[in-house]
Amino acid sequence: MNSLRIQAEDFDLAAEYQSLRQLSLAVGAVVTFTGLVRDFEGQGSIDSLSLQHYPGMTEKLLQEIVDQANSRWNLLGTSVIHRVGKLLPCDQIVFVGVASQHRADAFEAAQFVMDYLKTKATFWKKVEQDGQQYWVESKDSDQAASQRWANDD
Amino acid sequence: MNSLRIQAEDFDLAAEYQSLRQLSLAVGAVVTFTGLVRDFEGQGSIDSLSLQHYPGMTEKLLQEIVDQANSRWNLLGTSVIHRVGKLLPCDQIVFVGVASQHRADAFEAAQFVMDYLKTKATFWKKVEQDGQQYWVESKDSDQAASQRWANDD
Amino acid sequence: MVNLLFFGRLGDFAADVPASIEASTPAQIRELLAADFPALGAELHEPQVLVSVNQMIVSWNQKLAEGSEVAFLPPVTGG
Amino acid sequence: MVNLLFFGRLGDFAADVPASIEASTPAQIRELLAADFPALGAELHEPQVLVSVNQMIVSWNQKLAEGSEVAFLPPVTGG
Repeated sequence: MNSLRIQAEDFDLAAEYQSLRQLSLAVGAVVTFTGLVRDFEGQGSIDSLSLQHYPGMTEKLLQEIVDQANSRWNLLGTSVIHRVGKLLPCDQIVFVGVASQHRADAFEAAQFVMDYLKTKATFWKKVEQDGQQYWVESKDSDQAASQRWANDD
Repeated sequence: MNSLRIQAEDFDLAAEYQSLRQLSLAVGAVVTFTGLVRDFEGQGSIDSLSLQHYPGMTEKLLQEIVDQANSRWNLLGTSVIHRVGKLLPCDQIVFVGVASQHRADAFEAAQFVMDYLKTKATFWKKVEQDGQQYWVESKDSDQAASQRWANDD
Repeated sequence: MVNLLFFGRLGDFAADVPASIEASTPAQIRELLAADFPALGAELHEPQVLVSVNQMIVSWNQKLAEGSEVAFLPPVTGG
Repeated sequence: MVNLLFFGRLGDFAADVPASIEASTPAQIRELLAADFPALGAELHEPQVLVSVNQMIVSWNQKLAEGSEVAFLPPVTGG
């Protein structure tokens, strides 16, 4: 099972977890990652975060990322949800869930998908803070995290 | 927040996740790991798994593991639950949840805690299958996974 | 004619840009836009900006077919 | 006297072992038990078996204080 969704609505981690857990008797490990809107360190707290994406292209890229994860690790199921639109502090932004027989596969695949989401998928973030709006720049640490997997090949 | 529990009762992943998520405005990432009783590959499906532990010593070891994780990574909260007693296929065995600002901390700390739980904490597993009982041997791959963190120092 | 899309911060500079344009490569589109919209032109010349045609990242010299969807993409920040 | 605990597969071999014993080191306990319970003795000599005193892993030659809790631990398999 591979489930990919880009949506404005919030998501329910518990429901995603139960789907992954119940995929088969062979599931021994489920790893979930959830990203949340947080205060931006050193810049005070934000008012909102607006997520834009490139419809069509984003879905294609997410599918590629998940296909790559499935070819690199022994997975029983993946679920990826990325929200778009206007989000507030503490809102859920992104969910990645992976089910596998053994824990190393689930941990590594979830990290891989997140690293790629951060650096390869066509999302852009605009922050509103104190009446000002600015676009978030991508971080060098995210580029480095993504590069790590390329070096493994 | 560091929460450590050894219990016979089942646990609710959603409740653990919500506690971690709401720890502070700074939480940007929550990683959860759940281990489940699965069919043992190549040996058919099991009837039950009985988990024994060394009360007192186990709690001390878990506390040490979580303290080490907190000293190695920048964490906002951890939650560890390990069940004991008799479990059936598909039952939840173990939960590790970690909240942090950045995703790498949460991913690595959750993996570290699981690797140590597998190899250092005083739990033993007995399988019942086709009317036979046998103790589970520890796996070389788990020893290797745990050793990895020592090499990082 | 090819259709134009601008994402992220590029969208802020492209409010008055026509939805489609006559051009044979993305590089030519960039030059045509820079003439009429200098601020957007400067942004498009940033080395991190990528261009896609029909949702595939391509080089700036890619030949464009009639009706293609050409998108200008600043560095992404998902997750 | 020290108190004895056996975990995991060792428990299956220790059903008839007394709950406490007079001894000055874990190694001596092992020898005393091996004399009366040879199958348990063989298990305790497996190199992966660890011994703890008052919930700390120690060497087999650790001196034992009166009333200590001595536990014999086969390889753990948590998680």
